[in-house]
Amino acid sequence: MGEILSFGAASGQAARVDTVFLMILVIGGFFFVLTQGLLIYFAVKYRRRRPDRDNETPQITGDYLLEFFWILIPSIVVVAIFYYGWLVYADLRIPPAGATDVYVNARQWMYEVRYTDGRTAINEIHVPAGKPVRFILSASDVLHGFYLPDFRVKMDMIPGRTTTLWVQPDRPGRYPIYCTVFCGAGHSNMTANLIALPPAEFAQWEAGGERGGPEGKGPEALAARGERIMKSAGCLNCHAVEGKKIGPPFKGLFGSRVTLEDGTTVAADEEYLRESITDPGAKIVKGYQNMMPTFKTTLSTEDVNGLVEYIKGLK
Amino acid sequence: MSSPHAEHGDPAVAFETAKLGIWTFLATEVLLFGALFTAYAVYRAKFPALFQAEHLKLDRVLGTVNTVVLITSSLTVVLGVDAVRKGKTRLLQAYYGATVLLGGVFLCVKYVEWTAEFSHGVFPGTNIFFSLYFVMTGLHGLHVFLGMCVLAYVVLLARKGRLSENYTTPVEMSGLYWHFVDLVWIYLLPLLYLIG
Amino acid sequence: MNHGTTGARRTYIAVYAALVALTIVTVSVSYVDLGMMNVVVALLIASAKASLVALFFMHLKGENRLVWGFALVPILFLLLIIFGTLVDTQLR
Amino acid sequence: MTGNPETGRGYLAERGWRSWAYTLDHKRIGVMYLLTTIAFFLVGGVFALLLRLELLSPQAKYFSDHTYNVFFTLHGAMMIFLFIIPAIPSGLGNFFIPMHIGARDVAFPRLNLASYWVFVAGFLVVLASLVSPMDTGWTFYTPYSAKTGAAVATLSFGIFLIGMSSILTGLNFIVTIHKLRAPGMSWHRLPLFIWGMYSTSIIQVVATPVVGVTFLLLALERLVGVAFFDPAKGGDPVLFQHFFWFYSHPVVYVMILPAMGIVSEVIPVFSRKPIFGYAAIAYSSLAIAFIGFLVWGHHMFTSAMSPLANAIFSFLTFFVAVPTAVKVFNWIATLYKGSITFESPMLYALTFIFLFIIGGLTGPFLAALSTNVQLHDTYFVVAHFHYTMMGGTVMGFFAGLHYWFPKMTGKMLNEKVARIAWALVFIGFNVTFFTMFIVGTRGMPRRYAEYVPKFHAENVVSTVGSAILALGILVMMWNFVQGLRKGARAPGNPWYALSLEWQSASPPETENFHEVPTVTAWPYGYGTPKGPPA
Repeated sequence: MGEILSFGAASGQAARVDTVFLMILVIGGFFFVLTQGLLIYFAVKYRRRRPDRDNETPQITGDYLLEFFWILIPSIVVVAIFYYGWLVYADLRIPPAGATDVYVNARQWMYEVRYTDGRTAINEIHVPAGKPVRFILSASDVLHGFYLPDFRVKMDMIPGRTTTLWVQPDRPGRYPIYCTVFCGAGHSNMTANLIALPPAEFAQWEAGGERGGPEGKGPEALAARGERIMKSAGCLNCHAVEGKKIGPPFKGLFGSRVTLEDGTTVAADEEYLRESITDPGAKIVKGYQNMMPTFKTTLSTEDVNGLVEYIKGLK
Repeated sequence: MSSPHAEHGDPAVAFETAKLGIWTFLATEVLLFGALFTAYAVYRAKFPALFQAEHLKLDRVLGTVNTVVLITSSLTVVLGVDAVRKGKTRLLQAYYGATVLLGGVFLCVKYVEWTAEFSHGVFPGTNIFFSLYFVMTGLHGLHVFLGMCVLAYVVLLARKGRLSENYTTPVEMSGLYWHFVDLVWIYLLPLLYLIG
Repeated sequence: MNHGTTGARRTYIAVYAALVALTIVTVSVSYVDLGMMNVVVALLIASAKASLVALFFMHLKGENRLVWGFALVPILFLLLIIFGTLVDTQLR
Repeated sequence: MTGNPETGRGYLAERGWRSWAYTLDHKRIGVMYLLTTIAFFLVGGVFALLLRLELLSPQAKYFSDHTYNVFFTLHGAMMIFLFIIPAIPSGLGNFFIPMHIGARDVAFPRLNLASYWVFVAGFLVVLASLVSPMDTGWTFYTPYSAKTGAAVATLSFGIFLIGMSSILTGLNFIVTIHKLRAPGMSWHRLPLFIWGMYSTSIIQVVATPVVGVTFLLLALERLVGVAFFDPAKGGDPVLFQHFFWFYSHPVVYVMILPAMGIVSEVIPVFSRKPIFGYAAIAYSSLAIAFIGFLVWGHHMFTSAMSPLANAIFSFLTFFVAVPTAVKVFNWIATLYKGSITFESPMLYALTFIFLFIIGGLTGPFLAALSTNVQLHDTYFVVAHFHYTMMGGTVMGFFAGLHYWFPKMTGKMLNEKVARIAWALVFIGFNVTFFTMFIVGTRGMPRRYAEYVPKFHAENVVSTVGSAILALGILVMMWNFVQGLRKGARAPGNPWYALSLEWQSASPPETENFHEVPTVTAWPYGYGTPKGPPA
């Protein structure tokens, strides 16, 4: 039974989703037995036994008290289900502090993985078990999905936007990732694996040579790439790391709340940083002019991710 | 082609039925344009600067002229309805004929605007603002064109002597449609030309 | 009858004059920078014009409740789609 | 009470294709709709069987992945746009709305005929799109639908036309129900089928234009590159989903409400009891139609909507459950102390309730945010959808077909064959779709041509079920054909029902009634106040 209901959650969060599932299953089961039981019981009990006698039924046309209660009780039940469903969901959306960030970009039909130290991989994500990991999701061509059934979570990957999702694998293991938004001929083969390693093995893998070390000819760390792009793309002509220039400063920006010109505030997360680079006019910070050009076509997704990662480091 | 049930016994009931029909139809039209107004609201909130910059490329004077043209056409329509209610079908033909002409003027002005925009290298795919502009005014223009056809048909009916103070249904129904088209433009003018 | 319709004609022409006047006002206001108020003013004027057209030209003023219902219900759904969508796009 | 003894050919008397193609008779238009939509039901069913065939093995075996994708797109698009949306409203609704309210025809007969031919034009355009068949799923999500090589613009235009036909039909029905009721037919004497159809028509009129514009914009994006949904130009692909679901969520109520109406007609007739809680059933139809407009966002919980939007849409979604539950309780209460017989219409009506309860009770899993995130886009959704739409709407449609077959054709069906077909459909349906709940909970995503071997067993069971289901439907169709050819003459009122359509001949005359009836009571006056009559 456990296997059938896919219990064996891979994280504490998944187990909490399962409790919501179970709660709805029990409530649903109760109403199932009640309604189907009465349906079948009435159908059998009140079947016509004497074909010749026709109109022998009482003229019951309603009962206001009964109807009032069967409007009231479902209303209360559904509000309760909503509340628990929402509570668990709301908790699940907030990642714990200290999560490892992994950038995942989807294209037809693969997942391109980039770690913050610059290493890349296709369709395989190595993470340490027992620690939270946060995926920063983007897509190059069409909508894709990022579904981890063992963790009971999924998130769409949307071109032109950045979405996030986090999990914390309790145990080492190999967990499948499926694409859930139809994306063309290769949709059903667009799968990947989340490989959670025991901390020691993970350290070994991280240091291991098969993917090239962080120095030398190996790939550049994302933040380093961002620092390079920041100089070469001319960001620092108008922005300073610290202190107001033509544009707002970067230090301490990530994770803060930014006040916009119309008085509203937004959280400076990955999506905000990405949008401010590719579509600078969308959110104007209070006290600044809308004059930055878009870097949508000049910078690649990698470059933008690098900048985001670099700015995140400027605490 | 006989229609055994097409006519309702009581002309007053038939008129009320037709009126309810046309109002229901207008309800669908509200939502047809409604989707575009929603897109407008979403993108204007998202790209205020773009809308501010791009709407200045439109010709505010021509937009205003067209508004007056369309309002005038609404007046001629309502005077036409008034005429047929009094049984003055010749007057109705004059008023509805004038409306068709005004509709034509509206479309000509629209044509001038679009040509100018195309020649400035502005196309429906240029950016969100112009996508909205061309689709909204295009769909509205299509409605104006269809309205002109319907009104011309009503003039034809009047010429054939089919209309009288006892049978005004086609006149009133087409009139309601025309006013609705005018009503949509009343919102398009400020949204596209004035506040962008 | 005759008197009534002459009165009606007079009303139509008055409404027409009001519509043209409001058009002139809204276009003139658009040259003045009022910040966010430009949108509000423009939409208020447009709604005033639309109400005039609906009430007098479309004769909604003299209609029964049923027709009023048919005229107002779609507006409810229009507001629904606009605000339902904005709740997402504005608060992402 | 026992109906008109006449046994002529009624409205079917005139022969020749012109008598059909140019007809303004709502009954003939209804019959044309029924035949057309049933044909599409069968074609869509064949696609479903091909899908199940391919899923017998985890790896692609019979078709390429692309072909599979085309099949599920065509299955979805045909079943939704060409069968289930028009079948009950335009088919049975056209035939029975005027008869139920004691009218001679709908308010605008010419518009009615036009709407049928617009529908035909629509499906011809849809057929034309098969030169480069669609592979996007019936949801047409951008940007994939804007990029794929398939004939998206053509199909969009076809569906635009079908939507137009749907709007015209809805408009016609709203005005008909308002203006053409027989003398004495007050709102609270309307049959509940009419309440369902009225609510459905409102949705058709208000929601369909939105999807019409959406498809227009999609076609324009492909043709002239407008930027509405194109992320490269600042457009928002999620806005497409908002527009699409603003229509496509309420439209499931376009499908289910008339079916609920049919069930509300059939249950009292075969229980010989007045419907329990008439007003609650009638107004819950309107409530479902209205609340249905407030919940479209629940299709987008994983589309990165704002947290507030997620919470609001989740909260409101749960309130669809209340009026739906009220209906189910009322139907069950109607059975209480009845005198129930189990002819095929009743069997399908009870099956509707049985399956719809399962469909309904699996709804909260998808309405609650945390479980939705888990189950979204898995086979759980496929199962839930088919339990409500096939187990609900289609069973209601079958109930209606069996119930009104004698009235429409003047022939009786073979009851024994009908019951065999019913048993096969019931078993096949549950075997096919209940397994999908399990495989979905275990994490199998939908729209997968190939899948990992751990889902193999469920898929085999499901395919076996689909074969049984298909066999049941074949037997049913055969029974219809046999009934038409050799069925016994139907009396005017074989089920001893009280609603107005049964007070005409079978099949009805072109004019429906010799005299427009004057209504003095509601149509559910079964039973006696004090128990058995003397």
